[in-house]
Amino acid sequence: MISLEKIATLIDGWLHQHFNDVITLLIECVLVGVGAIALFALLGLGLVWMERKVAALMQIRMGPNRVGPKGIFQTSADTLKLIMKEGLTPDGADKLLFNLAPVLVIIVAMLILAPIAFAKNFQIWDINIGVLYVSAVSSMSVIGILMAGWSSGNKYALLGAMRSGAQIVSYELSAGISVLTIVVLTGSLQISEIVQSQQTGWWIFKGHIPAIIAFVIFIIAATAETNRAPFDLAEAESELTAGFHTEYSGMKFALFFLAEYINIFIVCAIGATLFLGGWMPLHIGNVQAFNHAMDYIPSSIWFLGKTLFLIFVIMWFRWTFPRLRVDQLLNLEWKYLLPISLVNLLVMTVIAILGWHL
Amino acid sequence: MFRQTEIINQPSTIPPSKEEGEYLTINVGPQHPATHGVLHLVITLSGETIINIEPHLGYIHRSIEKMCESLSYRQFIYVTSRMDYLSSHINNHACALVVEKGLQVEVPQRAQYIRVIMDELTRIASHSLWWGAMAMDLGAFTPFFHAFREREAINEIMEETCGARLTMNYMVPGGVMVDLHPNFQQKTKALIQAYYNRLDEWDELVTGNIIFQNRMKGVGMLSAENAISYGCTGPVARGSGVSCDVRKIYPYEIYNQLQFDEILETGCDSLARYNVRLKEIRQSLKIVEQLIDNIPEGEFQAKTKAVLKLPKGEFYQRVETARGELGVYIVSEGGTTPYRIKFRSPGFSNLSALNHMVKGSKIGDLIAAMGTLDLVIPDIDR
Amino acid sequence: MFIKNYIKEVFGAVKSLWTGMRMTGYYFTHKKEVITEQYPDNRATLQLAERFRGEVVMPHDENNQHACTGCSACEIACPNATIKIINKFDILPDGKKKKAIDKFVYHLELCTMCGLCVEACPTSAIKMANTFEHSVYDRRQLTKTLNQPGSKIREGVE
Amino acid sequence: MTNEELKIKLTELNPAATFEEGGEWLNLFIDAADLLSFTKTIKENSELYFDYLFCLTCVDWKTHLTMVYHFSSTKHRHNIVVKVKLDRTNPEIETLSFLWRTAEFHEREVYELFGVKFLNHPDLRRLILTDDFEGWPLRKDFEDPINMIKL
Repeated sequence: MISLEKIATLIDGWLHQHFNDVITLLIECVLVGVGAIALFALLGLGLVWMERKVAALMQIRMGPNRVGPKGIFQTSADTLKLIMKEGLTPDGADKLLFNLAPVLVIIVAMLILAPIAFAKNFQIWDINIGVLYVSAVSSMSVIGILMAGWSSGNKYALLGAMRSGAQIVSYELSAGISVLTIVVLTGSLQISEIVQSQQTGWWIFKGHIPAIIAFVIFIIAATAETNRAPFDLAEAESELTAGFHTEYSGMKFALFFLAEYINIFIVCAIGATLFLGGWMPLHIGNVQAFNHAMDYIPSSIWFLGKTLFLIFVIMWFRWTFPRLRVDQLLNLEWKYLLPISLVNLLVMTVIAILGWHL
Repeated sequence: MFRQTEIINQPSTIPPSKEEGEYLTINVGPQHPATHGVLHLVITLSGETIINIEPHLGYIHRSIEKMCESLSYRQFIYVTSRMDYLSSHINNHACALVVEKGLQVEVPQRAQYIRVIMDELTRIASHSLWWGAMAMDLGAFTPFFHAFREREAINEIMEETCGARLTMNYMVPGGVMVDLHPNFQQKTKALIQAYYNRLDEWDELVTGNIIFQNRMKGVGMLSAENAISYGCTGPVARGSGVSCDVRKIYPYEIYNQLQFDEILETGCDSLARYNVRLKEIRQSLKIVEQLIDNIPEGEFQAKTKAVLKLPKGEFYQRVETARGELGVYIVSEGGTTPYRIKFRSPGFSNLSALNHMVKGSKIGDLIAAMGTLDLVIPDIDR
Repeated sequence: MFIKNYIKEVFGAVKSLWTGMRMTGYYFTHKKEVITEQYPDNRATLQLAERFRGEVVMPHDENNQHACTGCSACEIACPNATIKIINKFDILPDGKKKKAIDKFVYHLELCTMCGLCVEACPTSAIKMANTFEHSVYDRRQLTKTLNQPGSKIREGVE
Repeated sequence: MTNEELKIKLTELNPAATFEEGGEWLNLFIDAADLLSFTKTIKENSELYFDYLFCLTCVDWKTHLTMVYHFSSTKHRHNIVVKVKLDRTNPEIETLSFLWRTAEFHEREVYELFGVKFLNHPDLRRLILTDDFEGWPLRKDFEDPINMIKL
């Protein structure tokens, strides 16, 4: 059976045969970079198409259906259009920051890709503080948004950026704490170990109620962190026209757009890794036949399936709920999510100490 | 004649700015997703808090009042479809009524029934569209499409009978232009049944939603006294507990024979106005249900002269549109065209209360409050 | 007590959100609810209301005859000066002159489809057709002459 | 109250008012100087209680302008029409926007379409037209050769 792990080992082996260590590392870096960018492009196109289809069906429409079968090339055509468009920079804008902001946002999104385990033993960088790294880097994307909003010289953009700043900074907390509940269970920050610890069952199943609560809070916080409806206050279409990217056009706008979807993918991948066992197949107790059948499905499919499911849930939120107001958004965080997740963490620690989770 | 510059005062409502840059001035509109048209609001903000709102109108002012002065009493009705295009039947109805009042024409029973049914269907369609747009203003896109599906069914019924979907021009002085389409009754009955189910769906999707409730509760407060003082009518005033349904108070056509309730809510906030409209849809469905099986046979149009001449005098007719009280004031000099015509449009007065309603609240509240005003800009601009 | 209310509030909120999600979830899984009409593709099956007011036409019968007497009632009834009737005088065999239309000019670009001209017509010579695809590349094409070349008024229509 | 009762009551309040017959509602003409005090009385008098100004407009009679105020009572459900004749060259009248807030917008509209100057109005600027617009469009003698097409 071909798996991503084997391909990676093969390439690695072949390179080691032909080159020395330094050159191998360099070539591997380039390959990973190219791979990451290709994944980005594919994800962006795929997720946008998926979002449009999900939205369309919920809104009793058909969605894209003109370019290619079921309209799957619609997003490629849109990208082409965006590339051809003129990238305007307004006169009143701070030119350097204005052009830097979308790049920064996309770089941040790219960085978080590093510790994610896409399949069994297939990871760009299995850093031993993986979870910490993810939460540290992901909070940097707010800088890009603030930069975009401030440098546009547009009041709508500024308001959107300020909202986004307040929002992401506060939702980092509950997202971090709900991640911490799982870290307490596993006793490790390393992504590969967290996945390994779920071999006997996913945390959402064997972590008792606190894990479920942590999962729900994580999903809510993840939605907020990615600026998705119902927390899309930074964009707030009906209030601030387009929020922080009001002044962006062409490819610069596309970068923001792409970053949004990459961020969704990443937070959902983290969620899948922490709560749904990453690439671990679904096992039910001692039903051997079922477990074997599940093992037969490649680990990358498991990972992607779980991530896509979470992405679908987030899209489902977006196309169902109205937007919160800015003060309600902060109320939700400080009055509900944060206290609940703190208590939840406490309960989880007790569970972990008592060893009920094993 | 005095010069303009003398009378351009500084607006007293804007508090003097403490320092340069203390307040942020934002133009919402004329192109903005939440204004549903070309409304231009100049908002003064302190952070996210609204200090003052100043509407700038006129982007689609077509001077309908002036145009009507050169149109005959048959012709001017069609223009009024273009004022409040979501309740064009009711606008046309008001004009037909005022001309009939002047001519002292007795409208046949059948025509009265048809007119009332059409009015109520228009009201349902208008409130449906409003519901979708309201949810979209608050960031939920899906209800918009659901609302349009429902409205589409009404539009199709209209199209079949009146020959147009939006600007019907179906009412003529003395009755209606053509008789009902043979399918009309059957289709309308099917529509009513479907609508009750749809309304339950709407409640599930939007009304009960905790986010929605929180966005609407306590937002855009308008007390009963202020509602009267600002001349608010329709669901806006009824959400503040002011009884102002023209259909009940000054009944026209056959409204005094019908069983329906005037919806009053005492919440004074956006949620109250929202509830008024949703309940009004149910009342309108009830009215149509009462009438649809009992349309009397007979003429659908009274005999009128080819050239209509209103006697010298003044005529005023008010009707209840989906947005509130529409008044048509005609001053006639005895000729074939009105000497002066004034449309007292509900949206214009309702808009004037906006500043009072949202002062001191957040930008998000402005959208929620403006949405429940159900502004149709051509109605305001005329 | 406070804790109880708090928990109740949270559960109420989650329940209300779930109700909404169930509704959209229903539509997501039921593709038959889709109501999109693929307009240019479904031209063949498109059903238009017969009364739909799309443009003014003057029906001619098989002998290339219409019912327009040229009385200008429609021209007067029109609020936008959409219709312009140019009359001529036919010389009848007995030497009398008879008024007839030379040209019935109809400006589609000015027309608001109010239907007042059809109402006003005493001989039902014009009617509203339910065509709706009026877009052309040159606005001059929107000015139409409704009576066909060589057409005559039908016998017996006064 | 019926029109007759209203007429008696209103004559008491303002003996100078003249009545016009024929309309659906009671029409009365009062003097421009009396407007503010008179409307204040009819708003606050508990028997009359005209708390709702539902229409405010102006008519250009070529020789003079007439301000037309339609009042209604949300308590007693009776209506009156108050009219005030104004000089055409320099029309000036007290604003009612302190009694009825709705008058603020309606008066701005009347101001820019008829050129009636409302004294003490809090914010008398143009509402619909551009600030540099010349002329009063709804007056009968207004001509605009570019935008007005005579049919």
